[in-house]
Amino acid sequence: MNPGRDEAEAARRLRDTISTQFGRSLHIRTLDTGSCAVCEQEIRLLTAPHYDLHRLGFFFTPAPRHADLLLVTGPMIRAFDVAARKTYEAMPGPKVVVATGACALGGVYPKDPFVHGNAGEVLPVDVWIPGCPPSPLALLHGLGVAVGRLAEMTPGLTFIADSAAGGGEA
Amino acid sequence: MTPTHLPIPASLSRAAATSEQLVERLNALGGLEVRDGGATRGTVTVRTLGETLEAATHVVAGAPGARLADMFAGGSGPTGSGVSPGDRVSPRASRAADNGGDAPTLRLVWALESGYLLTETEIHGDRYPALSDIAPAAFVEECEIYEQFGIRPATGKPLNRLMLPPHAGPDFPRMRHRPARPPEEVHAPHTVGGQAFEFPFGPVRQVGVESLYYGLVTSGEEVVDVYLFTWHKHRGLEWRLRGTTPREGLFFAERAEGLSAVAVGWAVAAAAEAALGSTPPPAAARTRAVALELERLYNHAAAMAALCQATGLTVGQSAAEIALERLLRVNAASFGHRYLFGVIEPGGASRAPDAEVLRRDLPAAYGELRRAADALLSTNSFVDRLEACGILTAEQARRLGLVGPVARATGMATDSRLNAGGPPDGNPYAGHLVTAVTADGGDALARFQVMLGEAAESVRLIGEFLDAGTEAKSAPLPPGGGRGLGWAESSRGEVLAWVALDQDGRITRARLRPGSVRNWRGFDDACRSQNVFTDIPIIEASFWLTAAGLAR
Amino acid sequence: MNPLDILYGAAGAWLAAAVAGLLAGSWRPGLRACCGLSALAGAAAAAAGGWSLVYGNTPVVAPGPATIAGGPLQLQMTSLAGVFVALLGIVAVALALYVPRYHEPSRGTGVYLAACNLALLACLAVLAAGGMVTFLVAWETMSLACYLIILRHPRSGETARGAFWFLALSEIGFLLIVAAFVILSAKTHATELDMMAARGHLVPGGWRAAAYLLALAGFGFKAGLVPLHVWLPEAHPVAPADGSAFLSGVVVKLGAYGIVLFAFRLVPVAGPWPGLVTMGAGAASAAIGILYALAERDIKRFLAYSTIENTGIIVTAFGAAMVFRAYHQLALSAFLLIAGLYHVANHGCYKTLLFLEAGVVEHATGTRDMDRLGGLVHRLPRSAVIAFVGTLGIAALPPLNGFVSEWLIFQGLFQGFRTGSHLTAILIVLAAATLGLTGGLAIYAFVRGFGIPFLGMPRTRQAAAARETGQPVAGPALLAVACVALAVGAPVMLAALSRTARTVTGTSLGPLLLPGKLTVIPAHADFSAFSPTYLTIFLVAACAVPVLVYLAGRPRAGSVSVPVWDGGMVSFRPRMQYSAMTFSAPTRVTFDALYRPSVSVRRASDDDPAGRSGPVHYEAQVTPVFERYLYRPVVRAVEWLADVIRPLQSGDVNLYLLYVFLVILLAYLLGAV
Amino acid sequence: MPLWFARGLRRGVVTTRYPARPDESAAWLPTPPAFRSRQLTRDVADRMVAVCPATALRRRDDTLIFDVGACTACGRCAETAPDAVAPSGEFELAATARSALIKEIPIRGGGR
Repeated sequence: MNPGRDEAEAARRLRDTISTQFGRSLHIRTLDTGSCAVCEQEIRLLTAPHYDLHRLGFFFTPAPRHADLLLVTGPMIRAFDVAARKTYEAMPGPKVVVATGACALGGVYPKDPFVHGNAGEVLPVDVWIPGCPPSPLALLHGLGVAVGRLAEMTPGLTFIADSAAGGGEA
Repeated sequence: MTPTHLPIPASLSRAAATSEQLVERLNALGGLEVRDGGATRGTVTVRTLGETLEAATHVVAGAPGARLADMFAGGSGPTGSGVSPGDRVSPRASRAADNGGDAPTLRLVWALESGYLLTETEIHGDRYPALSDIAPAAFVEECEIYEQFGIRPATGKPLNRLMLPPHAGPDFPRMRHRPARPPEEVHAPHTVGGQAFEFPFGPVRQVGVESLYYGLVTSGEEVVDVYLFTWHKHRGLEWRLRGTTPREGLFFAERAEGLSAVAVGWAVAAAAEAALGSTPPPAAARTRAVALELERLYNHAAAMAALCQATGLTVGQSAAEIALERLLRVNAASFGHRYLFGVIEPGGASRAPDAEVLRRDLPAAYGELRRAADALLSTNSFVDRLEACGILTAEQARRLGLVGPVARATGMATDSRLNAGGPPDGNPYAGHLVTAVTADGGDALARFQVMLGEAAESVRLIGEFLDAGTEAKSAPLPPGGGRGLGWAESSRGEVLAWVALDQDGRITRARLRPGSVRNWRGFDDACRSQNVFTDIPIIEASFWLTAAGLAR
Repeated sequence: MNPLDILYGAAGAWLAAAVAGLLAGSWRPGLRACCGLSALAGAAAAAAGGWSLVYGNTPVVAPGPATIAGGPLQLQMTSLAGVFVALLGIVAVALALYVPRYHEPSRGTGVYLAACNLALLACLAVLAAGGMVTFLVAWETMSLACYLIILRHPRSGETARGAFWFLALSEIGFLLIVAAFVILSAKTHATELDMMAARGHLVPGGWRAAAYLLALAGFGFKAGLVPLHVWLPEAHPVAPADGSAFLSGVVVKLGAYGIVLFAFRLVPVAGPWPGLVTMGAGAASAAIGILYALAERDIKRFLAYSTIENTGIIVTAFGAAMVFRAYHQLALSAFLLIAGLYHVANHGCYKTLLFLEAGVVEHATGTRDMDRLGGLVHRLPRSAVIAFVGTLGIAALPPLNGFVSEWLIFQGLFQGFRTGSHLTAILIVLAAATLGLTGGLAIYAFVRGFGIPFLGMPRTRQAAAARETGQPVAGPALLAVACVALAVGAPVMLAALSRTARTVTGTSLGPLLLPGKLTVIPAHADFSAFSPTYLTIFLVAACAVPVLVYLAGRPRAGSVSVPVWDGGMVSFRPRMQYSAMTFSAPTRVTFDALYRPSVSVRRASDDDPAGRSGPVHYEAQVTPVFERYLYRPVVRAVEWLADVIRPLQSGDVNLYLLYVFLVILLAYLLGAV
Repeated sequence: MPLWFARGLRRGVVTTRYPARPDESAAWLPTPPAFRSRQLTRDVADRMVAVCPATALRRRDDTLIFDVGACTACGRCAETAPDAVAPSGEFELAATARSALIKEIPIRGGGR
């Protein structure tokens, strides 16, 4: 684990990035593509008092129209393709896709007729969070990484649709 | 809330009599009790003829206290024709094996007052008697068996779409490959006629919930019917388990319904143990029980948080989530995993709880839960929303074969921990007083109260098991093949698993039936019972089911 | 030269059109000629009607040796009738434009068109009648011609049933009207309407009331006042579209004409209560009509119930005018009369329009069931725009004409306090409140009436296959123009109507209008004022504001357009749209006591609660309260009576001879006494 | 509601300070294994590859390829070879490139 000072520095930078670039509100939409319901439980706990995601400026939104970040869980079931793509397309740019948990990273299910086996097969994933399930702490860390990625994608914060497409090749 | 104490010894003797009587009556119909290697261990197995299947089902369904727990089909014949010693099948080859030529065997698992009764019937042709007319609970399984095996009830009633996605072609993997008939011929037409319309909801729904499609058919005010689609969560787990060893298979089984990982894992492990005639060491069995009770405990806390969220009581949600997080941390501190994955292994348990941590932290965490619950029960705005919401009657629960808190909230004292079938050594609950907490409202409040009562029981049982001693120990599985039935009581109700192992100890057919599979069927009826839209999240939270468990 | 002279021409043209129709049979050019003549007649009638608004009443004439039912044919053109004649003319032109495309020439088309033209002629005769006998003969002719119109497709049982309801209730109404006329005629010793009016003071109070109530009931059958309305929802759906348009646009209005005729011309004031009764009947009809409309899926039945609502509004205005007259609030009385007449004109235009469009929809899709339509705005774009104008009008939304007349009626009713009687004031305010409820429900009903068939996705294959080519557009378009003109030209229209009101009530509403400023003041300058013209201009201009804002603030950078977020479903399906009945479910629940719905749910799982969710079917049938609890007992009684007297008709000659003998004996005895 | 307000005050703050400060609950989390290069032999590596249910391990010659992303931290490799594997204790693993999660561990424990 890194020394505390670096941590504090990292946290400060994270908060700064969120507050300056996203008006203190980065909105997250979750997408279950066939998880076993445990990743969902951990994501729900992010808003629980112990982790309180809101203190960092993150919020959950049920509408992908308002979302900046897509948190994908599960091995990307083939029957879910359409919904996954629709959700991604419904999000305005700039947007990041965060693959969450071992299933979404290709760990549990191999590629077969049921599943793509990897969130990256369908969506342009920007950040990968390992873990089965990733604990809320790991999720917090991953969201911090995602914010950095989002900030990279939007130099000078020009909200141009092309920049989303530019960020989509990962 | 009326706790029903069912001392195990008494029920044991009574149930044994029932089971014997049933077997006698089935034998009169041409049934044959199987005791040799072809039997499913862990249960009484009766082979019935295809011609008398209907009559046999009538006999068992009519027996007092009998409940259809599961129905499934298998590719191999009842005498183990699919398994021959020395015929080593590679996992992949076995998985892809086309069993289309074999006559599938239909197995019905009946839960009696104590112990399970399994009937098996070889089905020739593609039709079998419509058992859902006798035991309505069989309907889901009829749909599933059609999708996986291509055989269907003889009445030709339309079936629901369950797991096969609408676009699944003939080469979409199934348990038994057989070109699919045009689904519109078989699947119930999904239409809404007259003056109602379908309010579409999902599959991508609120944040942090599973993907699930509800079609709420409504006349504008009342909920007329609910269409429930989960095929976009079907991961083909039973298909995946073929050709794996029980240990490999357990890894997937735990992920069938991650919030019941211990219960599903235990059921599969117990089934494999039963198939091979081994029993886990008693201390390891107690380890399993501690893990199971911890799992039930955190699920009840999570259900409480979900209920608060559904009723819009954010402070209550926070209080419940504090309790939930503390319980999960107790799990992590004692077993090394917040959701207790990897605790169960075939033959025993791979990890032992840190008894000291449990004794120290669990009471505090449970105290948090208890205080939050007390505060909730004295909050009128919360209790009023739960009262008379999503009512199910005991009759409905019995007909639909509901399990777990949903069934117990209607007054049915069904709890598979009370079921003393199987080897007594492998049952850590034998010798402990297990209380089936019941309530008689049948509504969301009753379910909530049942959950609270069970949470208290879980804490007590954990203490007793720790006092009796726990250990991470496994009895190695003996070589050979066989069939076994295993079960465990998850927070959602009874989990059943049935496995057939070949001589190499590899799974040729595994059946997983998490509690969610049964209870989602009650969800439709609960939604219809004169509820309005805004009650549905409350009903969903009070059932606390997973789509993952239903779709597997 | 006076308006009557033009009307002779119109009548001649209609007669010629009727003959042409009869001769043409199913020969297309002949039918076209028939329609041409009819349009010509309509234009003439419209001109004459408009003129007579300005001209005032003509003297009664009895042209030549023509006699009718043994009496002289007496004709007169009044300013009051002018409003209706003008409406009749416009509707006739619209129908003539509509018919050639709507009716595919076939067996019976010629007869049907002949009946239509005869009915138009009869309506004109009713309005131009200067004497009692002329009026009654014309009235009965009109009823019979309408009966023929409804019976266009006599094969279906529903048609026969609808036509029979119409005829039966018409005849009962006719008897009541005859009775009313006979009372007046007997007491005033006159048959000319002018004479009757002039000698009105000779009628004793009780007879006045009796005559008025008989007339109210008699004309109420035609106007569709609840509970005398049952023929409307039965007859309208089965008649051809132009036939139902004519029934709703003109025939029903003649009922209102009759009520005004008796209330303001023939029967002198007999205290406030006849007015209150009229007003109450109107308000009740308005509310019940719109509530039943909300429970209807059949477009034409829906429109028929809406007609009941609108005549209710009109009759409420007339009733309130009577009440004010009884309290000597002559200005307000005249004002409400004007408002009511204005609503007559408005409703005649937009309801005719909507029925014609209902015909277009039925033609294009083969169904009138709203729950089988949907998405027609993309398939019938011109019809949709025209229907939208009509819908805005009938929903009384500014800037269209319905708003103007309803606003005027409300302004009149709100001044109920000027009667000086607390009870009356409260009753008038109650009527206003009922109309307020009605207005709100009407908007709701027409959001549904337009939205369900025209917006969204097609619910059936037939709706998806609808095409506009070959569908009549000109007729409804003319009426849409009329609707807009009635809205924008409201001050002019009101100026004309105030002349009518002066000829009827003798009160001049000098300061009512400020034509220079295009502003309307409801009778008393201290109450309120508004300008429909400016309102229209303002609203149209206001619509431009968002467009301008968008154009000014349009993002400079490129934008991406993606489909509507649907929760990740594979696709939206038509079954996921509001249906007509679910849209109105809140009223169905609120007014449960009126509807007494009987619900039937069919799930595939009904035989066993096994969670089988196959096709779901849900029906909520509204109990037809009036038919079941009012008419059915009457029908049963009549049938019972028929059973009882059947033995009289035994067919035995000896028995008949006995009857003759008994009658003669009775005559002798009576003569002896 | 006052009841809940009082409860909240009495309950105090439970919120973690992470990421500003480390959180002590992280110590109990299951974490992917860290491999001791010196204790690894090809044989040990093969046995670990065979038991890994998540197919997170592969061996290429004298390199053990470990996909942290696929790892479920089930601990079966540690059961197989307790000397060669220890929990890494590392949970902050999120990466912006999938390849960054794939580690190559040289096998140095002799090439039997």
